[in-house]
Amino acid sequence: MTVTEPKPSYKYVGTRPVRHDGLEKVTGRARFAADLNMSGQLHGIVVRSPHAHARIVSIDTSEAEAMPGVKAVITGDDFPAVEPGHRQYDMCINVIARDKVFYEGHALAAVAASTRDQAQAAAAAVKVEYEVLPAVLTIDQALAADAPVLHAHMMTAGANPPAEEPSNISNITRFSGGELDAGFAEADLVIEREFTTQPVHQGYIEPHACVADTGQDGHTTIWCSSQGHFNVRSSTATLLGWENTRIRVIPAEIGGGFGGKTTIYLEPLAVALSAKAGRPVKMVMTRDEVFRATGPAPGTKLRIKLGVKRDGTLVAGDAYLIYTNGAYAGPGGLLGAMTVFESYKIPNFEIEALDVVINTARSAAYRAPAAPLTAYAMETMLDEIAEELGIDPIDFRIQNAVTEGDPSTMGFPFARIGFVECLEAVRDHPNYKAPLGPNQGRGIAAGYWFNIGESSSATVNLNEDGTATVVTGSPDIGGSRASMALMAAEELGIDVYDIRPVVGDTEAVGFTDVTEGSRATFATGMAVVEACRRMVVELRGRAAKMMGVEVDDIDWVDGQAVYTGSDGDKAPLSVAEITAKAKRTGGPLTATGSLEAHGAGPGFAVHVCDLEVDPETGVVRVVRYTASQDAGTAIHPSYVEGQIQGGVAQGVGWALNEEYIYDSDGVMENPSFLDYRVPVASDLPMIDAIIVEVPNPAHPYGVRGVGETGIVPPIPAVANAIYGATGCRIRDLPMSPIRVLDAITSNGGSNGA
Amino acid sequence: MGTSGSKPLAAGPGVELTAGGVSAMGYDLMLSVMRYASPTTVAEAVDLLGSEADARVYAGATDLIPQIRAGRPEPTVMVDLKRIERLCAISANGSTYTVGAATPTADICADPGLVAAFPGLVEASGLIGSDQIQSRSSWGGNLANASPAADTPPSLIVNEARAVIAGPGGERTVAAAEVATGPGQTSLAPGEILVEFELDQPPARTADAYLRLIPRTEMDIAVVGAAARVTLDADGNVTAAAIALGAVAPTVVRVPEAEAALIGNQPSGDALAAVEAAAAAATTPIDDKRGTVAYRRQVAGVLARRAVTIAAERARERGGQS
Amino acid sequence: MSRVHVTCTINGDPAEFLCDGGQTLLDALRDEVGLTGAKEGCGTGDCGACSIVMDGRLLCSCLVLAPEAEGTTISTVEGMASGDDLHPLQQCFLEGAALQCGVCTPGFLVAAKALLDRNPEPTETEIRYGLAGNLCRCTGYDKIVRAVQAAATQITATNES
Amino acid sequence: MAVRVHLSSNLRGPTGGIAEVEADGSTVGALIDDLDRRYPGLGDALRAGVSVVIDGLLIAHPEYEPVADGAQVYFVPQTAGG
Repeated sequence: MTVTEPKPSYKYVGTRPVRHDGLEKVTGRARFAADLNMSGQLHGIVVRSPHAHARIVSIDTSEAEAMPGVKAVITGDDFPAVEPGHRQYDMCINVIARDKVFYEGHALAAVAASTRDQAQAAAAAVKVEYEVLPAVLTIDQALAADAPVLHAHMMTAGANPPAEEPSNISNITRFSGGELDAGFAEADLVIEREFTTQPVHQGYIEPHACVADTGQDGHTTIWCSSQGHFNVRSSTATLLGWENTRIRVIPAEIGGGFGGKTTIYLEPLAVALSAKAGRPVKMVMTRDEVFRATGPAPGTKLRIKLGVKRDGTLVAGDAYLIYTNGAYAGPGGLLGAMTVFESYKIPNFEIEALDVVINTARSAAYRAPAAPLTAYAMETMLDEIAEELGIDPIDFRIQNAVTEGDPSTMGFPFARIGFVECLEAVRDHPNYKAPLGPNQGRGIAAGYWFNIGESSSATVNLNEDGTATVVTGSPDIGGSRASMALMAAEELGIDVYDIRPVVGDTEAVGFTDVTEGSRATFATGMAVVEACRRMVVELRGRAAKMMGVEVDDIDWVDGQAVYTGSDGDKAPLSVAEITAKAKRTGGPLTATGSLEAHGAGPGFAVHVCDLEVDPETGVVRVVRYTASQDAGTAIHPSYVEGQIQGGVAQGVGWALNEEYIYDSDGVMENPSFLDYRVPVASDLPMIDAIIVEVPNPAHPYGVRGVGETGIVPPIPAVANAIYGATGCRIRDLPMSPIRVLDAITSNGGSNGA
Repeated sequence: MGTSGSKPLAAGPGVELTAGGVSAMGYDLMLSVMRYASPTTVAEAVDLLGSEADARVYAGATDLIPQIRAGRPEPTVMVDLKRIERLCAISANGSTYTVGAATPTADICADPGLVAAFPGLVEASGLIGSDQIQSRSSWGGNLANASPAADTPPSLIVNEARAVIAGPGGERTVAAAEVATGPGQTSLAPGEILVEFELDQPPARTADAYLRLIPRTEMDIAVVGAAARVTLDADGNVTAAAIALGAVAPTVVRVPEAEAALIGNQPSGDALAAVEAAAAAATTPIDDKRGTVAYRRQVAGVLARRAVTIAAERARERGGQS
Repeated sequence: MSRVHVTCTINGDPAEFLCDGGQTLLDALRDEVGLTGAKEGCGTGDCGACSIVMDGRLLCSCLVLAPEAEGTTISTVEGMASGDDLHPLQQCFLEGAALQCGVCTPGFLVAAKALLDRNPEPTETEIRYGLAGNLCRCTGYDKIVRAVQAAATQITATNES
Repeated sequence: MAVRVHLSSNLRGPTGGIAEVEADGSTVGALIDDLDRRYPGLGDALRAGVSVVIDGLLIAHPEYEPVADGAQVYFVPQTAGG
C-alpha cells in the first residue's frame, strides 16, 4: 500500500475485520432473491419476442389462460398507457412491450401458474401476431440515410440546429476548449486512429429474480435482488401507475450487479401477475434471458486525433465517439465525451459524441459506463505517441496528467486528486521492471471515473447491551456492510464486531439511491457518520445527566463519555453503561443521518499488464498484473483490493474474449457462459492491487468510491501489452485469438499504424 | 437455438404468426412429462430405448440437458446408463484395454494404465469441461453426441479405438471412427447404445498427443483440435503415424498426406512443415461464432505439427517398452 | 405422471424427497429439500454455482436429474461446517475476504473442498485449473486462490500434527 | 451578488458560445433564473440534468445551494454510474 498523504491514525478504519454477513455467505444460509419462497406462490414466466424488430399486431392469450394451473396472464394492456415524453417512457416500454418489440428477447406478456412447468407451457401457448420490421443492428445501419427509424418520436437532443426529423440518434454531446486548429498547428506529431467495440454483459452470476405478494388491500411486497430497492419501488410504481406507498421492497442479498441491477425488469410483471391472481408470484430469469434481455454495455465506434509537441506536451485532441445504447436512448456517448480527455491536460479540444439506438437489448450501466472504451482509444494512442517520441509511457503520462487545479473537460478545476501518485506507484513497482520472456509484452494504461454522491440514509440504534445496529438503504454488493460498521465503530468508539450493519427495506430506513457510481461507502458512509455524530451528541447528553454535570463538560473519547470539567474526578461512562440506563435518561438511543452527498472525489487508476502471445495461434495469456488506484482512504482495504481485482478481471475479459454475437436477424448467438466467455480462474494470474490514498477532502474519512475505476485501464493495458509482444496494434474488440493472429499474419509483426 | 422453438402458423406478406415467445430462452426441462429409468443391464437398456420413440440415452447429460434447455425436443424417457456396471468399468486384459462408454473421464484420467499407454487420449479426456463436468463426461457421450468439436474422438481415432455397440439385434464392434457421421448424427441404429471401447496396447516407441485451441484456458469448446500418434524406429524415424483433426469439418478428419509425409523421416524440419501444410489443406471448416475458416485452417496446421512433435518426443522417451 | 420418491443421504442425514422425472437435482435440493445453498447461475454446467458432491464426485447439480440421486450420498455447502466449527476453507474465505457478492461462494467452497480432498497440496496453477468450472465475477479470483492456499496449508498442518 | 458562472461547452448554445458569464443570485436556483433572463433558454438547459461544481465540490442537485459573492460556479452535465 502506498500512503501518499499523512492521515489521522484510526482504530478501526483501515483494518480488515471479517465481514458481518460473511458467515451466512460461507454456510449457504444467505438468502438471495431466488432462494425465497412464499406459501401458495405461483411461478411467473415471461413471453419474449423472437424478432429483433416487429410491430405487435395482436396477442391472443385465451388458450394460455385455459391451460392447467394457469392463474394469470398479462400483456402491455394490463399496464397504464405511456406516451413519449413520459419521464420513464423507455423503462416502461422496455419492461413490457406495447405496440412494438425492439429486440430479440423483449418481454411482451407474462404468465403465472401453479408450477413453473405449467407456466412454461402456457407461455408457449400465447399467440402473438407480428409484423416483422427490418432490424437495425449496427451503428452504420442506424446512421444510414435510409435507415428504419426505431422510434418515431426520437428527435436528436443536443442537435444544433435542432432536429426536425426523427432519427436513430438520441443525443449529440459536444464539448470543446481552446482553438482546435491552432492546437494541431502547434503539434509536431499528429495521429488519428479508429476503434470499434462490441456490446458486453456485466455477467453477474445471479440471474434477476423476485417474489411479489399483492394483498387484497392493494398493497404489495416485493423481495428482490437489486442495486437499489428504493428505485425498484419507484420504478415499479411508475409502471403500474401506483403510489409508492403501495409497494414495500425488501432487499434480498444481491449476487453481483456491476450496474446491471440499477434498473428493473421483472418486478412490475410479478406484481401485476400477483394482483391478478391474488397469490404471491415468483419470477426467476434463466441465464439465456439474462443475456438476451438485460444489461449489455454499449458497443462503439470511436475516432480520435491527437496532437503533441516534440517535448511530449499534448496540445490538441479531437474525438468523434458513437455509442449504441441498445433500443433506447442512453448516456453512453455523453459519458464517453465526459471521460475521453478528462485525465490529461489538452488545452485545445473538440469532442462530439453520438448516442445511437439499434435493435438490441436496452443497455444498462456497467462499471464506469463508457469510460473503458474511451480509455482503450486514448491510452493506446498515448502509448503510440510515447514510443514515437522516445519517452517512457509513464513519464509521458505524468507530464500530461491532470492535477489539482487543472481544468476538466467540462471546465471546472479538479480538487485534490491522486492520478500522478497512481502513476508513480506503478512506475516504482517491481512489476514495471520485471524481465519479460520471449513473446511477452508489457502494457500500461490509466483510467478515470467521476464517482457520484446522491442521497443516502442511515439509522443507528443502540441496543440495551451497548451494541449498535446500523441500518442503511444501500444493498451490500461487495462488502459495504463491513465498511459501514468500521466507520460507525470509529465514530462511536465501540468494537466493530459489536456493530450489526443491516440493509433496511423501503419501510425501515430513509430514502437511499441506488448503489451505483461507486457511491455506497462514500455517500452512505457519510450518512452513517452523520448519524453516529448525532448519536455521540445524544450520548454525551445522557452521560451528563447520569454524572449530573453540564454536557459541555463531557467529551467523547474512545467510546466513553469523559468528564473534562473541574468538579473533581468522575468515572467515565461507556456506551453500555449509558444504554443500560437509557430508560431513566430519556428513552431509547437512536439517531439518523440522511443527506445528499456532495463532493464525490474522482478516482484514478493505473495498471500494468504483462502477457504472452502465442505467435502461431494468437492466444493471449496474462502472466503478471499490477493495479494502482486512488481510494482516498481505504475503509476496509481487503474489499478495496477486491474491487480493484474484480475490475481488472472484468476488463481483461472485455479486452480478450467477451462480446455479444448476433446473427443477421439480430438473434443473439452466444447467450450462455459457454460462448460468452468471462474469465475463469486459470485465465488470470494473481492481481497485485496497490491502494493509493490521497484523501478526498469532501468525506469525513477521505473516501473516494473504488467500485468502478478499476475496470477502465485493463483494455488498453492489455492492448498495449499485445503490441509489446507482437508489434501489432489491435483497434477492434475483443482482441480474440482470431484477431491477434490475423494482425500478426497480415502485419508481419510490424507496427499496425 | 434462436427462433427455432417458435412455430410459424401462417405467413403472409410481412406478417408472421408465431405461437409462443422466443425459443426456449433457457427454460427448465418440462419436468412432468419426462420419466427417468435406470436399467442395470445392457439388455434392459436396449429394451427401454426400443420401447419408446422419444426415449433418450442419459449418461453424463452435460450436453443433453443444455441442448434441451436451448429448445431441442424433450425426450419422454431418460434412460440412465450409469448404473450398468459394464458401461462404467475400466479393465485391461492382456494387450487390450476396455473402457465402459459411460466411464467418467475423471476416472480415465486417474487410471495409471491408460495414462501410461495413451497420454494424448487421456489429455483429451481431461480437457472436457471443468472438474464438475469431468465427473460426468465420457468417451461414449463425447462420441455419440457427435459434435464436430468433441475432444476425444480424434484421439480415439488415432489410437484405432473400437466401439462395442449393443442393440436389439445384439452386439457389434466397429471402428470408433465410424460412429459419428455428421454434426449430431451417428451410425447408431435406433435402440443402439455404445457399450464400451477397446484399445490395443500401443507397440514399442509409440505415443500419442492431443492439443486443442480454445480462447480461454478452460471451459470452452475446441475451435480446433489435433490428435497425433507416431511410432518410431530405433533411429527415431517414423514408421507409423496417425493424425486426426477436430472442429474443422463435419466429422473428424484424418490427414493421410501428413501421415505419409512423416513415414520414413525424422519428425522434424521438412517433414513437420509438410504435416502442417497437409493438415491445413485437409480442413473444410466453417465460419461460426467460435472461429473462422481462415483461422481454423491455419491453426489446424500449427496444432497438428505441435501434436506430432509432442507425440514423437513421448515415443522416444518410451523407447522399446510397449 | 406420478412423482418419483428418492431416498438418499444428504450431509450425513437420511433424506427423502419427491421429484419429477425431469427435475434437476439442483431444483430438487432447492425446492423439495429446502437446501438453497447451491445456486443456479446458468443451468448449463458452465458456472459451477450449483456444485455439490454426490457419491464422492463433484458435480454441477443442474446437469443431474433428481431421480438419479436414489441411494446416493450427497454433500452440499450446508454440510461443510461441523456444528459451530467452520471448515478451514470457510474460515479462510472469511478471513481472506475471498467473497464479495457471495453468490458463487457455496459452489467455490464445495469445489475447493473436492479439490483439496483429492490433492491436499495443490500448486497455484492446480488450484486455478481445479476451480476453472466455477465462475466468480466479483473478485478476479485472487483472494479465492489465496484462501484455498491458506486452507490447504492449515489442513495439511493439522493433519501432520 | 456577482458570481462568475462557467458553462461546460455543451451548455453554451443560448450564450452564443460564451463560456464564462456573470450572474446574480444567492443560490444556484436564483443564478439560473438570472441567467435565463440574460440568455433566454439557458434556464431550461441548466435545470435538466445539470450539476455544479463550487469550490471543488461536485453537487448533483444544486437548486437551493447557497452561492457566496465572488464564487466561481461551474455548470456541468450530470453523471451516472454502474
